[in-house]
Formats: sequence, C-alpha cells, structure tokens
Amino acid sequence: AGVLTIARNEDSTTFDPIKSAQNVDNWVFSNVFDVLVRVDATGTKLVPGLAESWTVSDDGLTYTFKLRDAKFSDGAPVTAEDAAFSLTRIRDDKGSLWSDSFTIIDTATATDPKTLVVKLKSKSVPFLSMMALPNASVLPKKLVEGANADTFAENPVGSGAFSLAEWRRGDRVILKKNPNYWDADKVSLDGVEWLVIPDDNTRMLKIQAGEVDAAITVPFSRVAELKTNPDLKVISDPSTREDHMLINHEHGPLAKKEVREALDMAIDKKAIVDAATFGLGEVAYSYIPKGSLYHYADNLQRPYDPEKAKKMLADAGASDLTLNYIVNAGKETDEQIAVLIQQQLAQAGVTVNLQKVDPSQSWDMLVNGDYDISVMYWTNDILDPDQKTTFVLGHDTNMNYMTRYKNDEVKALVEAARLETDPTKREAMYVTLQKLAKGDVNWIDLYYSPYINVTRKNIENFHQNPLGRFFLEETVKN
Amino acid sequence: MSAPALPRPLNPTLVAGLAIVGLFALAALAAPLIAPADPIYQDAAARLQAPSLAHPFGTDNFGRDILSRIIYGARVDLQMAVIGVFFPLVIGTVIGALAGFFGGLVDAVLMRLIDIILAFPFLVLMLSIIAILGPGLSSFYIAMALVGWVSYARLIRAQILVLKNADYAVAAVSLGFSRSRVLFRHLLPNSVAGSLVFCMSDAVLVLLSGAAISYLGLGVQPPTAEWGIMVAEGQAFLSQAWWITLFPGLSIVFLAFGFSMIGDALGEIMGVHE
Amino acid sequence: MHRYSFILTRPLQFVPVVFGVSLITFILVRMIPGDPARVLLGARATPTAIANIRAQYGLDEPLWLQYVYFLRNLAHGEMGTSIVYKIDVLRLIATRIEPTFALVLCSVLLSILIAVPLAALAARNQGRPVDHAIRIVSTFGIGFPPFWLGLMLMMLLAVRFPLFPVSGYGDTLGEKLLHLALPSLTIALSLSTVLLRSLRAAMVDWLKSDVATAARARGMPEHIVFWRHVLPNSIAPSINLLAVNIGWLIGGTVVIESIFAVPGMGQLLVRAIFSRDYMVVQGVAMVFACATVLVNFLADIATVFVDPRVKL
Amino acid sequence: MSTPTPGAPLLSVRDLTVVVRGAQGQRALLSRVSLDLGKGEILGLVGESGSGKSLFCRSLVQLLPSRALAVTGGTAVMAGRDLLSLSEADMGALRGAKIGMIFQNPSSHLDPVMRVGDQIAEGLMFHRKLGRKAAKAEAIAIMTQVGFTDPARQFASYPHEFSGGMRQRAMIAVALACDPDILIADEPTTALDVTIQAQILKLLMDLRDQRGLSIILITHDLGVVAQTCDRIAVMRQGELVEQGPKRDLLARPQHPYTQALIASHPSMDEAAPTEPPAPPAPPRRPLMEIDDLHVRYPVSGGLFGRRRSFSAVAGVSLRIMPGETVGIVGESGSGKSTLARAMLGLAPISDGHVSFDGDSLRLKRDATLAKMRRQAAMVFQDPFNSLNARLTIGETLAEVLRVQGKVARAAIPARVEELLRLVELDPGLAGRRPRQLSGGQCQRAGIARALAVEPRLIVADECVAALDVTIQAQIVDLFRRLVATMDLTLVFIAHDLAIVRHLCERVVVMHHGRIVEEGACAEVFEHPREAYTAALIAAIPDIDPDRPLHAPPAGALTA
Ligand SMILES: Nc1ncnc2c1ncn2[C@@H]1O[C@H](COP(=O)(O)OP(=O)(O)OP(=O)(O)O)[C@@H](O)[C@H]1O
Ligand SMILES: Nc1ncnc2c1ncn2[C@@H]1O[C@H](COP(=O)(O)OP(=O)(O)OP(=O)(O)O)[C@@H](O)[C@H]1O
Ligand SMILES: [Mg+2]
Ligand SMILES: [Mg+2]
Repeated sequence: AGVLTIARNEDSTTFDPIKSAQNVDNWVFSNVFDVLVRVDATGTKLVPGLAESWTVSDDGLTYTFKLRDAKFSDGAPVTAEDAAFSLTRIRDDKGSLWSDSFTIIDTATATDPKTLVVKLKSKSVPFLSMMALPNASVLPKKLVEGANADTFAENPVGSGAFSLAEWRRGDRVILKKNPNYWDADKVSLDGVEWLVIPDDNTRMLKIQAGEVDAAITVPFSRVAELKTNPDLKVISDPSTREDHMLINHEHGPLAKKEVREALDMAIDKKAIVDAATFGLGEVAYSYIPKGSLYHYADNLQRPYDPEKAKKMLADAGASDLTLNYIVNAGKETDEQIAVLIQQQLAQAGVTVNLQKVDPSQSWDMLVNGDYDISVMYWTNDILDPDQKTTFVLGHDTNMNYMTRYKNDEVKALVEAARLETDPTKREAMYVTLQKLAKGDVNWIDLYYSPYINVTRKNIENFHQNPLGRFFLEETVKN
Repeated sequence: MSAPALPRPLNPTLVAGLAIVGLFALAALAAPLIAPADPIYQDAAARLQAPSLAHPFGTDNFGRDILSRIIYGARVDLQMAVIGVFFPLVIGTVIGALAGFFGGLVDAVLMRLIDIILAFPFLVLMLSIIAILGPGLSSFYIAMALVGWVSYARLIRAQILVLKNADYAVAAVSLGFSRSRVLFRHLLPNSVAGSLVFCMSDAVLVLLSGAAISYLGLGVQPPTAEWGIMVAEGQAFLSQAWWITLFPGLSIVFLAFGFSMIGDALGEIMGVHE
Repeated sequence: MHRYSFILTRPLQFVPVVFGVSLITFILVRMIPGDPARVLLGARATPTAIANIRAQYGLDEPLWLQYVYFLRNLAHGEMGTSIVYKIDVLRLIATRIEPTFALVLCSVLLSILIAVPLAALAARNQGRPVDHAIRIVSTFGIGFPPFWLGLMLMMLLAVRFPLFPVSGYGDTLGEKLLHLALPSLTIALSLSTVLLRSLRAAMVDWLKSDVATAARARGMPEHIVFWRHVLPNSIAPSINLLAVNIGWLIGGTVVIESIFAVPGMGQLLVRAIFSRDYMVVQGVAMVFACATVLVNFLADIATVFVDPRVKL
Repeated sequence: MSTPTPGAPLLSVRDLTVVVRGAQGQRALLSRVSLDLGKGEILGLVGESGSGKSLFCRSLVQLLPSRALAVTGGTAVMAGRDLLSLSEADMGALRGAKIGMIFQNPSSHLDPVMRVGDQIAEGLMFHRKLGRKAAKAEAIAIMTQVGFTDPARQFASYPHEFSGGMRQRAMIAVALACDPDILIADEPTTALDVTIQAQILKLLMDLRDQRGLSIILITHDLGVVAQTCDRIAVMRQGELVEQGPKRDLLARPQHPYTQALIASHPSMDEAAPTEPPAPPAPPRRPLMEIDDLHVRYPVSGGLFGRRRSFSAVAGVSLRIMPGETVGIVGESGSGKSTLARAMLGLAPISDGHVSFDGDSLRLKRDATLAKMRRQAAMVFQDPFNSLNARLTIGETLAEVLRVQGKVARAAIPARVEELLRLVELDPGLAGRRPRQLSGGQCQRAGIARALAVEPRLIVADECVAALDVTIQAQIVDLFRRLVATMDLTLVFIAHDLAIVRHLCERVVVMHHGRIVEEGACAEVFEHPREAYTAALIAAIPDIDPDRPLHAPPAGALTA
C-alpha cells in the first residue's frame, strides 16, 4: 500500500506512445499502457501480455493473438478492434516515430472481439519482439480516433496497472492504481509519482533526506557512498546498455583494419570501467550485451598492449595518427572517458583532439562523417538482437551506425538471421556476426554497465528488466 | 588660495586588490615553474586523494593534482575575465559614445538595439552561440561581447549625454576643435570612470557566467583546467571529496574579491560616487 | 499630470523590442547545427523518418516562409507546437510560468530584505569593523558560483538540519513558499551583495551630503536623518540596478531551477535549446523579453514615484 | 524666553580654534577667533574666500564638514552653556530649536525627494512635538511669513519645482521654523541676481525687527554688509582681523586687508572712465549683426507629449561694431548667456539671423563657423565647469594653441606662460588641474584660454563674478587695455552693473529674452527709461550704509 515516489532526471514528454522514442516516456508508458506481448523480468523471454496466447503460421506471415479479458482504466473492455487499430495507427499515423519499423505489417484485423490477426508483408522473426515495444501499446480506439489524439495524450486511458491522475509538467507525473487492471489484485501500490529532479546531487540528497522512496539513474560515483547509508538500498540490475567507440571507416588510415585493431589494443577498457563506472561496469567484447539473447561470451578480446599497438600502427604506415574525437557535451562521464582515451591513445603515439559539441549537433556530425572517433551508447528497445544488428551491421541507411563499415558477407548474414526461425541456427548466425564484427573492428566495444537505482529500505521488489521496464505492479512499499 | 597638492597616500584597498589579482597573474605566468605536477596527467593510482604533502589540494577522480590544475586554471580564468570584459568595454564604449554624441537617428536605432539585447534572454544567446560555434573559449568571448557591451554602452551614453552639454564641451567646440577631438579627448576621458569601476565587478560576473555554462556542460574543452569546470565537475564528489570543488571555488572567490577591491578603490579615487 | 504620461506612451516601445527579440531568436536558433527531428528520433533515426517529421512541423519550408508563418500564428495568438512535447507552446509555457516568476519574486524580495538593513548598518558605521565585515562578506558573496552555494545550502538546511525540502515545488501557497525558500536564498545571497554594495555606496554619500547636514542642523537625530532623508535618496539609483539584475535573473534562473528541481521556464528553455525545439525556445524567449521589458517599465514607474525630479 | 540683560551678549565665542589633521600633521584653519553676538543684532562676517567663515559657523553647531577637522580649543557660550562641549544629544536639541542655519547653497541642502513643506514641518514635529496637522498649519504660516505667495499649494511642492529665490526662502523657512534665537545665514544671496538678493535681505531685516532674532550673516559682498548689518567682522586666513560697528569700520578701516577690500569695491557713483569717448570712427561694417534672433528650448509637453517650447531669447536684434565694448545686463534667466551662445553658434538658432563679419550663420553656416572659431572666443559663466577637469591649465591652453595653429609649435610653452601672466596667474600653476585651483583662478584660466585664440571678438559671460574685488579690478583693466591696444571687440555680460558701467561704452538690458533698453552706458545708468532698468539699478546694495536698499515687490518671486 502507499504511494511510491520515484525521482528521475527528466520529465515525460507525451502520453501518446507512438510519438516518443525516449526511455523516459517508455518507462512510464509501461506502467500506464499494456502491450500484447511482454518481455519478462530477465529480459530474455517473451511472455503473455494482453494477448493470452498467440500462434504463428508456418510461412511466418500470419500472427493470431488471443486477447485476455482486460479492461481499460475507464472500464471499457480491451478488444481486438482496439489492438488492430493501435497497430495500424503506429504504422500509418503522420505523427508516429515508429512507422518505419511497422511497415512490415500488411493488415491487422479483429476477427472477433478477442482475436487479432496480423498479416506481415514479409517474414520477420523479430516481429513478435516488436509487439512488446511500449510504443505499440493497445489504446482504446474510441478515444484516440480522429481529432481526439491530442486530447488523448493529455488524458490517456490505458489498460496498465496504473492510470494517469495528474501531470504537473516539469515537476511530476502522478499515477494512481488502476482498479480495472486485469491483474489488479497483485498490485500493492496505491499510486506512483515520477518526480523530475535533473541534478544528480539533488536527486541523491532527496532520497537521503527521505523525501522520495526511490531514485533512478544513480551516478556510479555515488554508489559506494550510498551503500554505507543504512536507510537505503542500492539496486543494480543488468541492462542492455553498451558503450562503444565509433570509428569512421572512411577517414584515411582508419580504413585499414590493422589501424582499427591497433586502436582497440591501445585502449585499456578496464581502466575506463574503473574510472567511469567505478568498477560497476564490465569490459565489453561484443556488440550484443552480456545477458541479452544470443550474446557470445567467448568472443575475441584483444589484450591491452599499447606497445604492440604502436608497432602495428607504424607497420600500417600510420605512426603519427591524429584523430578528431567528438565528445558529447553535458555528459560528465563522456568527457571523463574522452580525456582518459586521449591519454591512453597518446601512449600508442596517437594524437587525439577532443572536440566537445552539443549532443544534438554531434548526431549531425556523425551522420555527415565529420569525425574520426566518438563514444556513444546503445540500449535495446526489443529483446531480439535484430534491431541493433541491422542498425549496426546491416548496411542500412545509417551507414552502419555512422561508422561506414562495409562487409557484404556480414550484410547478407544479417538478412538471413532475420528470417531464420530455428533458434539454434539463428544463435549460430549471431555468434558468427559477433565474431566477424569483432574481427573487422566495426567499432570498439568499451563496456557494459548496469542500471543502478536506489530505494529507501522499506521498498521491495523495485527493479528493472534489461530493457528498462520497471515492474511497479510488483513493487511493495512497507 | 591654492593649497599645495598633497602627495596622495596609496589607497590601501587598491593595493590589496592589485596584490590579489597580481598574485594570480603571477601564478598564471609562472605556472610551468611552480605547478608541482602536470595539470592534465591522470594517475589512476592516486584517485580522489585528500590533501596531503604530495598533493596539497588533493587529487580529483582522475588522480590529477588539484593544486596544479588551479595554477594552470589561473591562466584560463584570468584570460576569461580580461577578454570577457575587454571587448564589451571597448565595443560598448564606442557605441555608447557615438549614440550619446550624435544623438538623433543613430541614437534612436542604437537604443532600440540595446533595449532588444537587454530584453533578450541572455541564456538563449549564450547557449545558441556556443552551440553554433561549438563549446570553447572563443564562443564564450563572442557571446560575452555580444551581450556585455550593452551595460557599458548605457553607462557611457548617459554620461556623454550629460557631458556633451557641459560647459567645457561647448567651450571646446567654441575653440574650433574637431568633433572627434571633442568626443575622444574631452568627453570620453571624463565618462569612463563609471565603466572602469563597473568592469571590475563585470569581470566577476564573466567568471560566474563561465561557471554556469560549465554547469550546463558547455564549458571549455576537456581536459583544460578551468576553475568553473572544476567546480562543476567536482560536484559529483562533493560528499566524498570536498577538496575537488572547494579549492577552485575559493580561487574564484578570491579573484572576485581582488577585482571588487580594485573596483571599490577606483570608485573612490575617480570619485564615481559623488 | 504629464510627469506620468509615459505610463501611457512607453508600452508602445514594447512592440519593436518584442518583434526584435522574436526575429533574433528565430534566426539564432535555426543557425544552431543539429536537427530537431533527429533529436526526437534518437539513435534509431532513419532518413525517411526524419523527412517525415520535418514535413510535419514545416521545417522543410524556406526559412523566411517559416518566419512568416510564425508571425501569422502570432497574430492569431498562437506560437506553434512543441516538437518534443507535442502540445501548443503557449499552453506548455503556461504550465511552467508560475514557478519561475514566484522564484524571481521571492529572490528579489529576499535580496531587498537582506541588502537594505545590512547596507544601512554598514553605511552608518562607515569605516568601523562592522562595515568592513559586511563589505568583505558581501564581496565574497559575489564570487560564489550559485550552483555550489545552492548545494551547500541544501546539504546544510535540508539534509543536515531538515528545515526545508530539498527540492521541488508545492501545491499550496505555504508549500510553495517552503519549497522556494532555499532556491530564493541562493539567488538572494548573490543578488543582495550587488544591491548591498550599491546601496551602501549611495548611503555613505548621502550621509555626508548637504541634505543630511541640513537635517542635522534642524536638530534631527541620526535615525531620522537616516531613515527619512538618506534612505529615500539612496534608493533611486539602486532601483535601476535592481531592474537590470531582475532582467538577468528572469532569463538566468535555469541553473537554480535545475539544482532545486523547480519546474520553471528556465529548465524548459535549456532543454528546448538542447533538443532544438524551436517553437518553445521562441515562445520562452518572448515571454522572458516581455517580462524584462515589463520589469524595466515598473522600475521606471517606481523611480518616478521615488524621485519627484525624474521625468520620462 | 528670557531677554538677556542688556550688554550681555547672546552668544560669546572665545578663542575658537579648528584644525585639519592631514598626512603632514595638523594645520589650523581657524585660530583663536573671538566674537560676540548681541540680541537682535545682525553681525556681518566678511572675508576672502577660504578664510574660514563657513567653518566658524559650522563649529558652533558641531557640524564640521569632515572627520579630518576638529575643534581643538575655545568656548562658545550661549545661555550659560558652552556649545562646543555639548553632547550630541544636547546639541541636537539645540540645533533648529535655538540656532537656525541657512546654508550657502540651498539647492543642495533641501531634500530633493521630500516635499518642501514636510521639511519645514519636520523640525516642528520633532522639537515642538506638534501633531502632523498642527505642524502643517504652523509651517504654512511660516511660509507665508517668508514671502511665499501660495503657501498652501507650495507646501506640497518639491524643491526642484522652485526657482533659486524660492529655494532660498524655503531654506530660511526651515531655519526659522522653530523660532530660534540665533540665525546663521551663510552667503544666502551669492547665487542670486540683485533683485532677488534685495528681497531676501529685506526679509531677514524684517524678521530681525519682528522677532528680535540675532543673525550672523556671511557674505563676500561689502554692499550687502553695508545695507543690512549692525556690526562687521572681517576674517582672513582663519583669523579675525578686525571687527566693529558697521559705520566705523567702513569709514575707518584699520587693517590693510579691510582697507584694500573697501577700496576695490566698484561703486555706481564713480564716474565712467575719465577719458572722453573716442571721436566716432568712420562708419564701418558691423562685426556682429543679430537680427530678430529667437532661441527656443523644447519643454516636455502634455499627456501625449505635445511639444511646447520656451523662448529663452525672443526676437533680439543687435549690431556690434568692431572695437566696441557692449555690456549685457538683466536679471537671472533673462537670456543673457543664451544670447551669447547663440551669437557664437553654440546654441541652436530657432529663428532670425546672426552674421559675423558679413557672413550669415544661417546661410553659410560652415564657412561662417570656421571663421568665427578662429576670430571669436567666449569666456564661460561657470569657471570651474568650463574647464576639462582632466587636463591641466597648461595642457588646456597648449591644446588651443595647437589646434588654432597661430603659434609655431616650438613657441607654444612660452606663449602659455605669457597668457597666464596676462591674466595675473602664476605660471607655476600651469601644471595644476581645475580641481586644484580656486574658483577665481579657474575663471582667469578661462579668460586666458579665450585670449589664446587671439580673437577679434570676446564674449565674456559673467567672467569676474567669482573673483575677489581686488582681482576683479585687475581683469577689468586688462580688458580695457586689450580693447584700446588691439582693437578687440568685447561683449561683456554681468550681474554687477557697477563693473559694466566702468568697462562698457554701450549697455543692453535684457528681460524675459528681449532687449528692453539699449544705449550708451552713462546715458542708461543715469537716466533709465524703463522701470525694469531702474529697479535693477536700485537693487544694487551700496557700500554706503546710508543709501537704503530698494527691494522689488515680493510678488516677483512666483515668476
Ligand atoms: N573638509 C575639509 N578638509 C580640509 N580642509 C577644509 C575642509 N573644508 C574646508 N577646509 C578648509 O578650511 C578653510 C576655510 O573654509 P570655509 O569653507 O570656512 O571658507 P569660507 O570662508 O566659508 O570661504 P567661502 O567664501 O569660499 O565660502 C579653507 O581653507 C578650506 O580649504
Ligand atoms: N538647454 C536649455 N534647455 C531649456 N531651457 C534653457 C536651456 N538653457 C537655458 N534655458 C532657459 O533659458 C532661460 C535663459 O537662460 P540664460 O542662461 O540665457 O539666462 P541668463 O540671463 O544667462 O541668466 P544668469 O544670469 O542666471 O546666468 C532660462 O529661463 C533658462 O532656464
Ligand atoms: Mg563658505
Ligand atoms: Mg548666464
């Protein structure tokens, strides 16, 4: 019982699920809305959501979902009609940020109030994982249709465990328990308040002062100190976040694999883990993060060896390499890593010029290829590795995530893996992909890091799955 | 009766102010000689060390020596204070003088411009310019110059407006002096006192703006040692390692103190408050 | 009486100022490299998705045409739609306006409450230890970065001695004031030093002035000389200073807002700049501009009432 | 109030000594000054500028201008108590209540942001414990007494809404509010023109007669003293050099300084320069020709800023021949300085023509101005403000010489020295800035600067007002010499009609921006045609105590 107050660093931007692609929104969406298929707490399995069960046709093109008896917070039943509407909407709506990902849907129709049939244009194994995206939540057709979308975003009605009571912009989102939630009996909290406290120090002081029950995105630097506080619990949950160094393959010597290999060896990832995550992270060695589906634990790890790196660079004719490093301004950790990498690469004779730019601008520079190296991170939205793999290795329009990495064998394999229905074969394909990418040094994997949250002692079951979903329906405030 | 000119005793406030600023300037100039360590060298073994003999002001989360960073930071911060004030002072003085002296359309246009800039949210301008030109000192100076001149222009213009009707200005005109001579030799020297006093407190404001920008993450390029960014970055370690923020913070305060004292003294000497 | 005629005519000057601010903001924010659509879409952006968004918000039109649209909307009392928040900019601003203005107001009042008595104490004891102490402390006050000061106050007065809430904004008036106490104090500590110095200087001068001597010559005791003659005369120049500072404050509360999690416009503005939410930047800038112009206007009115000689 | 026994003075000062503590130790500013003030007596305190007159009065009420000054000896006994050793609280009770003070410069001593009436009532409420209403009634009564015409309205006015004369009266009202026994009036009329000066002096004398008030009147004008005082004390360099009843002292001055003071006083009676006027020269072209000149200043208008204007000069026509010496007189604000400035193209001409040496300022503005700048020069009214405070006198002069280019560069220092000598200034002062000079020295520097141009025409605005009478005489001589030997044309503006009469051939009388009378000096002063001119002449206080002062009617104050 009771209301759980959670301090986070940013406010929600909207309550229309198709119009946001941000974690801050998704994490609240999954409290308020429900999806057909959910990802479980471990982040590796799909489990029933609004759909009690589903079947896939043999050609892999037709998905039939059986909906459970669920109600929206206003008491109206959740129907297959609503689900069909929601899927069509995320594909077709002008304001949808996700149309690209859902064009694969050919038709979505309700054959009866509880049965949804989705036909795909072409086969896609990751499709089911996509259904678990909070953005694909099932919305009440009646309330959203037509010109109502804007008013709906202000007064959303969903079938999640909580419903929106009030949104004080910039301050807090106030949710109250949804009595109509299909699994309402299990929900212990009377409500949830998501408070916005942008400053890290303030957020930590806030929980230390006992003014909130939980605070999320704890800076790694504060963990040790918070752990000594007997009133607090520091919770570390595995995440799919991976920090990596992008390399622009088209820039001079960086086109040479040996040079990229040398760079990989010149970077002491352990030191970065220690400095940036205070030892809480782990050295990364594959683009599919540890704990995710098809992660390859035995992937190649090049040893840290600046001397060898120096020699390799000399052999490759790049002994006086100078690199332009785009640093995202405003993120302290990014700047710290930048300084550290600059110093490490210097040992291998590489001169690194740091160029700090506003994060919104760095996107443009990366897309335009105005960079040599830069550190970025990725967190998975869906459980299936296909999404990230396509973006990173699949030669899509993003030039393989701005790296301009080219390997046709890899490209073909990415396509094939998407269509492979046999899990074992599919896993083998992804292992190969991980090996190939590592071999080509498409980028340099740096580290994996966990989600660190902190709660007061009296809070139980406050955790996140690797995709970031908070299971507040299980959280208990004593 | 003409009293003999008494030798003016040195103004103690001025001496103290100059001494403080001079000390920092000296530290900046002699940084390589007096700094005990390389300000950007990271020593993984010496992270977050409290002040000790080896590191009198302690080390930061990269194991960098804070004393050395402060000494090298003096270079950047003094430069920021000086350049951040110099251009606004010069631009503002010239514009204010022209507006006040010529009056009419020139004045009307410039005054509206001043109104606009005064009403313009400083932060929008600052952040936009830094975003356009990229974070770094030169963007900072440009932003400061674009906004900062307004205060000086207003001060000077108000002075010139009064003084251009003063008898000595009319007298200068009556003696056939050229306009530029009247403006630059007779009016301007008599109008700058207020600006000079103001520029001392302005220097402090410039440093603080720099610190605020650092807080928002758009400060100087890493790994440059600069006090504002040191304070901003050290915030994360406030409860574990107070020394990371305290010493650069105190440096800003002391430099500000020096500037304020010079400003006070200039005010007294030049009789601004009459 | 025509001494006050400016109250009617001055507001006409708002128009060019607000227009100018809108034009400069418009050009400036669009000169910033970076694409709002890409910011919105994040890492998964694809060129088609980007083009889609740009078209939706009219960002693919020529710049001048966008400005024309903007002006046309403005004429209808609209300021466009926020790209990030997807709602009408004016409505968005309306939800954030109160905390910022409450914060500015409290800070200014608090500064005055701090500055006037201290300035009086210092000026009346000019050259004595009290005076030196006040001047030194106030000079130090100017030099502290506000974000540091704020954090210190928070650690002291909210965590160590839990007198005030750490951060946020309340529901009721009482709660709001309680929440604004620390942020206002942080601002006031630096703002009051500026005021204090100018007031003290003016008071010292006026204490030595002929006006004070004349009052003493008619037998007025020192406290009457001070409160009735010196103080009113010293205030006038500080009003202008205060107005300029409030102007700076209005657009500069962001750091304090973000430290104390005050849900105000400063935070909105900074996020909008970083995410290239053009219409929001535009809207907030114009609200700030109007507020600044208004504050200066009020200061003019105050000056006219304080000093009967002033004509505008 | 007990009347003191006859003979026993109301205030008795003995051996008053005031020192200034500086970097090099003490310096006495007042040394052992002793004097008495009887009941109902007006004591005139005269002496050169800086002799300690103001200081003397301020010591009596313990209001020394600076902390560096201190009373180190002496007594000032009033009703059995020594004023100099009273505590601050006792002194406070006395100030205003028993001793009223009128300060030298009323403008700076009135609180600009407080209503005049409140400043008068303030003392009443404090000393006499009157309520707000009663104090207001009393204040209005006093205002009526000092000559305010509409005190009920003027009670609510602010000082800046008053003319100089009215402010002076307000100051007097403040000083008299609590009905003091002693009034100290420090140069109450210096800044005023003769007509207003006469009104105020008359008022003080009336008050003495009505209330039995004792007055210490400080002034540097012997005429004022002669007209108003009973006794005179003369100060010089911090010492009281001579004192005695008015008539004795004026008739038989003992101290050489007093003698010099009296001898240099210009009198209207003395005949004009003895030499007969030169035979009329063959008619030449006028050097300066002014035709229906108007100068209007904008005044802020009504509610919607409708422009109104005020005519400072309204239709003046005047011709000045080469070699002529023309005096311009008239009450304060009559437009003399404005006319002078407009003549030289330094004030905007709204209407009419000014021609210099045949060239019209309107038609050929640039050319005429260029010529004028090289051939005409002005001496400004305010000696201090017309010099650039940041330049030394030497630099100021050298700059003029350099810009004008009439003297070779190498010869400039010598010429600067020569100019300084010409105006009786020690060339050693060349390195001083205006702030380090006395008012009189600044005024002479201003004259030297005008002479540096080697002009054909000098317009001298009030150029001797701040000077001791002795130096005044020397400057007048210098001008006379220049006119005679160098064919200089002189336009001489002055309040002091006596000097004009001494120096000028022709005089122009101005009133409200117009010329009301014009003619040969002797003619106009002997037989003024206009009543205004006659009033001006009559208002001049004469050093002869037996010529009573003619004050114009008090109604003029409201103008
Ligand atoms: N604050 C001060 N510090 C030092 N010397 C001062 C100060 N005030 C006045 N004096 C000196 O005291 C002397 C007497 O000054 P005081 O004002 O009494 O002259 P005064 O006779 O009233 O002259 P005036 O006719 O010009 O008013 C002058 O020499 C002046 O320089
Ligand atoms: N710049 C100005 N703006 C408005 N009014 C002015 C200005 N200069 C002078 N006046 C007004 O013009 C009138 C004439 O002024 P002017 O200085 O010529 O008088 P004056 O005869 O020289 O007086 P005084 O004997 O006091 O020097 C006065 O009423 C004055 O207030
Ligand atoms: Mg005096
Ligand atoms: Mg005049």
